[in-house]
Amino acid sequence: MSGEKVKLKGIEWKRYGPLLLNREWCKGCGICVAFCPKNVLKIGEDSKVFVDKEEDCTSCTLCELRCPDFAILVER
Amino acid sequence: MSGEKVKLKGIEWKRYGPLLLNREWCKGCGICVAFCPKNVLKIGEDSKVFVDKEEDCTSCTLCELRCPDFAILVER
Amino acid sequence: MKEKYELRLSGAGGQGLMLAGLILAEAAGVYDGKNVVQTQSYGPEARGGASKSEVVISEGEIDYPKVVNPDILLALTQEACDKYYPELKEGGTLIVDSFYVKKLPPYKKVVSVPITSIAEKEVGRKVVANIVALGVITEFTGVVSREAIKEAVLSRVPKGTEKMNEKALEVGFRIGRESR
Amino acid sequence: MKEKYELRLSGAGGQGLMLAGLILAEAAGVYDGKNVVQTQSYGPEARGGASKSEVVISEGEIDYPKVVNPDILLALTQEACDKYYPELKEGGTLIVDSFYVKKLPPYKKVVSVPITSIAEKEVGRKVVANIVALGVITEFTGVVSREAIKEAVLSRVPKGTEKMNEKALEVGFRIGRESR
Amino acid sequence: MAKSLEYIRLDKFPHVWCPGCGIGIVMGSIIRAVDKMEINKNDVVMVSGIGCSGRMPGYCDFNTLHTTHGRALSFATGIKLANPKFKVITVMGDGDALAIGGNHLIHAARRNIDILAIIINNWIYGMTGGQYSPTTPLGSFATTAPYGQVEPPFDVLKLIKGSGASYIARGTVYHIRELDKLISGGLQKKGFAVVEVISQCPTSFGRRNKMGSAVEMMKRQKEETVPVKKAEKMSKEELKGKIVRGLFLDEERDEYTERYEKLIAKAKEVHQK
Amino acid sequence: MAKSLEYIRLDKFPHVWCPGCGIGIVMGSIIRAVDKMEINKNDVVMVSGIGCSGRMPGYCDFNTLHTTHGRALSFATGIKLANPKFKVITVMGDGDALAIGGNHLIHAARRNIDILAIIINNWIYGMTGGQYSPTTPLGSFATTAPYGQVEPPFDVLKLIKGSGASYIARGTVYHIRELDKLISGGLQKKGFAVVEVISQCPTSFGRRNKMGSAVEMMKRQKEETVPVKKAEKMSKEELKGKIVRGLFLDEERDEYTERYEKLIAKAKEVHQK
Amino acid sequence: MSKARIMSGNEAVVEGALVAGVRFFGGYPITPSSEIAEVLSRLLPQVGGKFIQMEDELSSVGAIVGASLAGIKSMTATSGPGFSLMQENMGLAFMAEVPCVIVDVQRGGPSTGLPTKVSQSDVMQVRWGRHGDQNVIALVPSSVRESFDLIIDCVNLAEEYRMPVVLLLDEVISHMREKVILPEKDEIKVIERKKPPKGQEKYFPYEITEDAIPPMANFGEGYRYHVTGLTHDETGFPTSDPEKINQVMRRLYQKIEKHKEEIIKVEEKYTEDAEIAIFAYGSVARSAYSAVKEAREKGIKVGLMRPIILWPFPYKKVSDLANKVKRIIVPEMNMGQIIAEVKKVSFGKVKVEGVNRIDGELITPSEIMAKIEEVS
Amino acid sequence: MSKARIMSGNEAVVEGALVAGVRFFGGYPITPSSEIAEVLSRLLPQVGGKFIQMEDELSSVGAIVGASLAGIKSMTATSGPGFSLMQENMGLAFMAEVPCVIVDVQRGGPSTGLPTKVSQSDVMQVRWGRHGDQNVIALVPSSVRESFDLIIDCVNLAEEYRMPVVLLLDEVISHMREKVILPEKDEIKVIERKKPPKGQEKYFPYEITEDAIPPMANFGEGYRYHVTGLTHDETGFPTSDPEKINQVMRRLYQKIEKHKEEIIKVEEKYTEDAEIAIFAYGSVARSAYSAVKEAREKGIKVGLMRPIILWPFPYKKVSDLANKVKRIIVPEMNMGQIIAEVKKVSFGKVKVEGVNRIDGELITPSEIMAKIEEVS
Ligand SMILES: Cc1ncc(C[n+]2csc(CCOP(=O)(O)OP(=O)(O)O)c2C)c(N)n1
Ligand SMILES: Cc1ncc(C[n+]2csc(CCOP(=O)(O)OP(=O)(O)O)c2C)c(N)n1
Ligand code: SF4
Ligand code: SF4
Ligand code: SF4
Ligand code: SF4
Ligand code: SF4
Ligand code: SF4
Ligand SMILES: [Mg+2]
Ligand SMILES: [Mg+2]
Repeated sequence: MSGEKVKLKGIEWKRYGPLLLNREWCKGCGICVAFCPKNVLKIGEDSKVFVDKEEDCTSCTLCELRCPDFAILVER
Repeated sequence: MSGEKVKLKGIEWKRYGPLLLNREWCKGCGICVAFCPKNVLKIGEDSKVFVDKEEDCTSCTLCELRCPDFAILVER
Repeated sequence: MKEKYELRLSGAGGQGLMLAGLILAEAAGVYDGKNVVQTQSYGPEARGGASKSEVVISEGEIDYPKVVNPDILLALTQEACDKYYPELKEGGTLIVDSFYVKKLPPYKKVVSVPITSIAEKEVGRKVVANIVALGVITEFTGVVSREAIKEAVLSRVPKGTEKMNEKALEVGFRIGRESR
Repeated sequence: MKEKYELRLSGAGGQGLMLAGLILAEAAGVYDGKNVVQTQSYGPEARGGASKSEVVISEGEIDYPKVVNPDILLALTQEACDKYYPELKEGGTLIVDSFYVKKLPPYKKVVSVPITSIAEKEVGRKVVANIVALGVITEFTGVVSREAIKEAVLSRVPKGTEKMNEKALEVGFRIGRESR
Repeated sequence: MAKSLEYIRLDKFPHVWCPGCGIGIVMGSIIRAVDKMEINKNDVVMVSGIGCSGRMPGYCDFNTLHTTHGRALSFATGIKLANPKFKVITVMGDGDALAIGGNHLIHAARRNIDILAIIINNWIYGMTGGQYSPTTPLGSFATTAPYGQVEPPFDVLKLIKGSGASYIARGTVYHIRELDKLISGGLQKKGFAVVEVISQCPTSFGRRNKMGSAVEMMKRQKEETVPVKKAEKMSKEELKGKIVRGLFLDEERDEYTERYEKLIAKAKEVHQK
Repeated sequence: MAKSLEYIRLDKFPHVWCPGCGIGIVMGSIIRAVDKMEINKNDVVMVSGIGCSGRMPGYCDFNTLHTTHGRALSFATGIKLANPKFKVITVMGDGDALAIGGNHLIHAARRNIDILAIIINNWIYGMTGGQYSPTTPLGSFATTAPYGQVEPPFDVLKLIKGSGASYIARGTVYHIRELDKLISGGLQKKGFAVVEVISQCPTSFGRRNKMGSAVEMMKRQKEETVPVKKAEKMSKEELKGKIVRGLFLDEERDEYTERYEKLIAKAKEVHQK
Repeated sequence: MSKARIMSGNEAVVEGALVAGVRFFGGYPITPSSEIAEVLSRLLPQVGGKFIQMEDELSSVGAIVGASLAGIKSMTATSGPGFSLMQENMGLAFMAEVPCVIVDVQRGGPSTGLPTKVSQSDVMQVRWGRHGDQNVIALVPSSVRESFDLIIDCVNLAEEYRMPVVLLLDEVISHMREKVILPEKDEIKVIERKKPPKGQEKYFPYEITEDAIPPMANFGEGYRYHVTGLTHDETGFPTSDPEKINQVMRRLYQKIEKHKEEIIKVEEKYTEDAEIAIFAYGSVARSAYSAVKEAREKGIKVGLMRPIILWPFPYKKVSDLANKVKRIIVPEMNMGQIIAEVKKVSFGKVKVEGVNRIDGELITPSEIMAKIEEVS
Repeated sequence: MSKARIMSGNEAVVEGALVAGVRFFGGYPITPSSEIAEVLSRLLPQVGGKFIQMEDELSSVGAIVGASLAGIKSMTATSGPGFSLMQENMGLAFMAEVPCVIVDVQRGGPSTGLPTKVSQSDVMQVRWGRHGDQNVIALVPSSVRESFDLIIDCVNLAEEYRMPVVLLLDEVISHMREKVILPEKDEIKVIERKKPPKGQEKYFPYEITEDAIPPMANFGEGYRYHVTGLTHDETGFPTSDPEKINQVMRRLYQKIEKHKEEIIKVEEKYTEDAEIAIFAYGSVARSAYSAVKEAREKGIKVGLMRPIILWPFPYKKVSDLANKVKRIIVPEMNMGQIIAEVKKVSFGKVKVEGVNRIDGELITPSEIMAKIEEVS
């Protein structure tokens, strides 16, 4: 159910496995992409994050911790 | 010639051996008196310094160095 | 040519609109010998990109320096287009970058060209989109002369990038001509 | 008694004139029930002793709070005497401490008493000279009542020194009487 | 960890900071520290000065106060002393805390008042477009240092150590788990706690100093810092060009508002007599 | 040593300071330092803030400037940078230098600008009648500390060490020959030099703290201080209640105005191209 | 019954502040205001209040604004040089609408000037000392007793109007000791800030209310709002939307415009039939009153108008006065600051003349008398 | 021949300052003034000058005053919040009579306000922002070219009158880029401070001279004099003798009073036959001029009076204007500050009305036009 819409606190998120993305908030800085130990994330054509290899995600939360824009949440 | 008047830079001083006093400037704090190693100085009735034992003075200059009012000079 | 032209270059921070405005002003003022005033708006404190740069070009004195109803509106983003289009002067020209502006307003005098993608494709760098845009404006509206804008561009761009920018300008001229 | 009295207590910093002024004000205002204003002057910033303290005592309202021409001038130093004597009101009373003031002005109404030496001799402490002076003023001029000044002194001096100060006041009363 | 969202003023998002700016990362870390301590949001006051970092309180669902440039700690001091029940956090930029606000910083440290002071050090005045700050490294470029900086920078932690304070730490936004620990430790400390956070400003500092993207700048944080434990074993030579990070001081000292409560008790006693 | 008189504005004497105040002793020491270096009086600028100590420039026959409270070093910085030929001496009280002026002090130290900063520490605001200062010891009384001081004081030299500076020393007016050496060393130093001088204020501090006369207060300076060499060999216990005096730091570092001259050379080069 | 006491203006400020509920003082000593800090450092902790000597005047205002946001009535005291340093943070208090009281005891200026001597040369600074537009309230007592009364008014006005309020003393009033009988506590009205009802779903700290004064929640009471010196909308969050700015900023200004008539306070003596009017404030008003009485004895019809609240300025009252009398004399211890305000509304009606002193001495009744005789 | 350039107001300030001989800048960045510092940090060292970014605005003024005493022409630049912080040390510069220039680029206030948007709300602060009495000089350009000209005037006036002088820009003028042709160096008059002759036996730095401006020696030139912010006599040493204070302080005030007519500068357009006059300054004067032209086209007789020097205020000129016209309109980007000065001298003669904006936007010609039509 990749890309399923989820509402959290009235805000819309999209779920990809353990990951929840808010692409409205993402500014495409690439920090999450660069430092994901599993190369799960990528920056898209529209200069925003997307989940490339959902299945590789270990839920380590490093992307959430380092995203300056609170645009990624990791469910554990 | 104790107590002889001396003019230095237009200011009047009184000489007692190696010591020159400016009693106009002296505020009678007693610092010179207390810390003279030879007990040369005393505070007078009028609450100002005077030279009590001129002959004991070693010209160590400590009184000059510590007088906050520039009221004592020591000639060496 | 009219006595007075008001231009607004709008888009997002980082698209080089401030530089574009300055170049346009220099072209008109220094090289074409007209009077010119250029203003821009800033974000909180000075940081970040301004969202619009305005240029008034006139044969006569320019008093009020701001642009209220532009004769020419360049919009490099959808947001800018939506925000500023209503202020366009009647009969004015709207130039949009169709790479970013997908929803056009219901208006006749629209020049819609994929400025950014052309910049990337033909010059090899997205960042010169602003210079391409200057070419389009020059050619399409004639507010400044070709020679003037070329001189202004060359004197303002960083050393070593003159070639690339000249090319961008030429590309702009061409599209401008084609869209006329 | 007159409707209004102006007093100036003058001398050098450290002679307790501020406290004396305050006590006098309290005696007149709180205990005698008159109107009273007390002011004083300060050196650079607030540090160091002020050189004068002034008290205006009146049955009526007191507007202008300062003393221009005192009815009563207390001078505890030669400098103060020389400086302020010319401002004494015609017919006013000059009270000096003859311990410090050696050169008296050519004036009839001078009360010259060795306040400081009396304080030292009779009370044992020079510092109570200010209180002795209050006694003299009270007795000699009657600006405040004896009871009032006594209460005021007792309520203001540091705990444990009441006896000594009471004695000082009494001594002052006596000299005041003697000098009348 | 959707919990962070509970501490955010969601309707103000997305925030004003540039893409890749580290300030948002620091904000996340502070929020997790508050959450960890389970403090009631009503009891948290976040105070800032002026600067990019100064915008943080606007996004946090606490009692928030955005003051004047450099003065955050003086407002914070008033709040804390007036009502010691508050957990007070100040967020300051390097210019804010160390240039115009330097005096308040050293005095808050001296008093050892129970405030957590976060200094977001991006080596530059971000908000005003890149003038040098008292932390800008020698030789770096800034809009007011076109020939390279000639003023030596503060060693922030030395300065604070020289002033007082109970808790002193330095982290980076790259070392995020460590930063969480340092900030959380500071928040738990009773006394004045300073956490200097090295953070990237790609817009006003990185660009002018050809440091590349935010990602590149964070990689430098990794490469150019060493943990305090490791640094102790390194020679001066080896430490050259390195920044030491970690916990530098964690001391028990009497806290100011507690001292003041004792003073009140004493005064009341005197008064009753 | 009638030579001191050559440096004094004789017509302004006697000075305003109270009997026994240490400030005049410090002034003598500064004058001897200038005399020893044989600097032309026209090349000396003495700058002060506001306070009793701030009155010193009025008595010294140099170019003299009595500024606003706390700001002496900012004026001094302008003078020195504008014309580096000047030997600039600032004289500040503890309140002046460390309360309202703390920021300028740490920044001057950071820049390492060639100024000699004398801090006359009498533990109190003398001029305004005895309010506590950032050096007033815990428990001492002041007009604004009627229950005894509860704010911990700065350790001035630690603070400055944490900020920068090339030369750091502490003397007392009692140890006058030592003070002469320390001040003269500071004056000779190329770079920011701080000499903290412990000085008695019998009027506003001594009296309220029942410390007796100026003489008694100077005896304390003797008893309660230890030279830095000796202190190194003492245990923490032994050092309790003692103040260490002497030379704490004497380092060669690049001086600010010299650095700036190099910047100018570089800028001119760029310009010519 | 309270008994008579001898008390200085500075002491009266302390007593009044405590009665009005001030429980926080943050300040930095400066002559001639220091006694206010000194006495409060002793008395505040006795009633559980807090005194802190800050590192400077900038942080003093910071601290009292912080304390006020935390719900504690707070104040500071200073003199000219310190007051100049307070301007920036005072501006924040205006913008963020935080109640607090600043006492400025005027001494001779400019700069360090004449630290222990009197002046009235900060009266225009109070009005205009900060960048940006603000409407201010400043009170100016003429006696020790009035210092007591007016500091209470200051605290009340600050709380009522949610803004910083200034008590403008001068050195004479601050240091002068006078006999006073203070009122009993129950005779004194103390105003508390208007609060939002508890449990409201939404709270708008900068709401456009009818009276232009939005209710204020304290930090910690459950409404977690945002306070900023940036232009903001009614929620308190920054905005640069011209329309919203306009609304909030004009309300800020209206807060006083609207209530001007209630706020303004002057005292008049012998003005009914006066041909010459003296307009004087602070300590000078005492000399003026003395001169008025003397003149009346000589048969010259002189009256006194004394503003108790200097800002907002009583233009209307002065204008009415100018319609009645032939001359207005404005004695002040500055180069002529308030005289310009008097002239504003009496221009073309009457001649307005100043009696000015800037040498640190109180203007005497005879100087004013001389002017009266000159013009009468 | 100089060629045409496109330049911002801030850049023009830099160019002018360098031509006028400024060789020292001490400042602290703040929007919208920062470009002045930035460009000077690059250009000053190229001509051997010094740039220093100080730790705050208080020390910035300290540094430039110090540099000026050392003999170097010096300046700083700031905006409202920083300007508020500069007031105390500016007061010292007045008192000690040290030439220096302060540029205040006005942005929206109060407090942090609207950092990147325009306002004119510091105009009264310039006049009254400090404690103590001072007479000030402030210049207010309306174009980029005038920013160049007036910064030179500022430096000249500062040196001539031995005092701090303020250049009041607003955000529009500072950031706006305009085509300018700058004059050649030899067309520009540069004034140097008046110095005492060398080798005088005694030098009185605060002498009571005929023109009220005593000559100024630089530090290091042999006259070892004393400079203080305390009241002082003509020697510069502190005094509290009322008579001496009076002399020196009144001279300080007279310095400008005496030369007012030479200093004051206004521009008038179409005022000869005007029935309606607009009084406008800074960027708003541009909108006003545009409206005037439009009105004239419509046959409405409108004129413009534009103060180029705002302080000392051209009361006489405004008064004359008020005698001629039927209405005066004062558009300004504040709540109505300068309008009060206009009213002072036109009271009872003509109705004076304001057009005010405080939302960060420049008043437009059409807003002024609307007002013209309303009153005509
Ligand atoms: C009194 C005052 N001076 C200057 C400014 C302008 N100003 C705003 S933020 C800032 C510095 C920002 O740098 P920093 O504190 O490091 O914060 P950052 O933006 O880098 O997070 C300055 C100088 C101001 N707002 N107020
Ligand atoms: C801006 C300002 N705030 C306060 C003062 C009042 N003031 C003058 S001197 C002083 C403190 C004096 O203490 P310190 O600096 O230690 O010098 P000392 O008199 O002890 O030598 C103060 C608070 C002032 N002059 N200016
Ligand atoms: S770190 Fe956050 S903002 Fe940056 S690209 Fe990833 S999701 Fe987007
Ligand atoms: S949780 Fe860890 S593994 Fe998964 S995307 Fe984020 S950083 Fe990569
Ligand atoms: S030390 Fe100086 S002032 Fe003190 S008693 Fe001796 S001579 Fe007099
Ligand atoms: S010179 Fe030495 S011995 Fe002689 S009086 Fe002075 S201190 Fe005593
Ligand atoms: S300018 Fe720098 S500090 Fe400010 S938001 Fe952008 S990246 Fe962050
Ligand atoms: S008050 Fe203290 S510091 Fe000031 S002169 Fe007197 S003794 Fe010295
Ligand atoms: Mg920063
Ligand atoms: Mg001190």
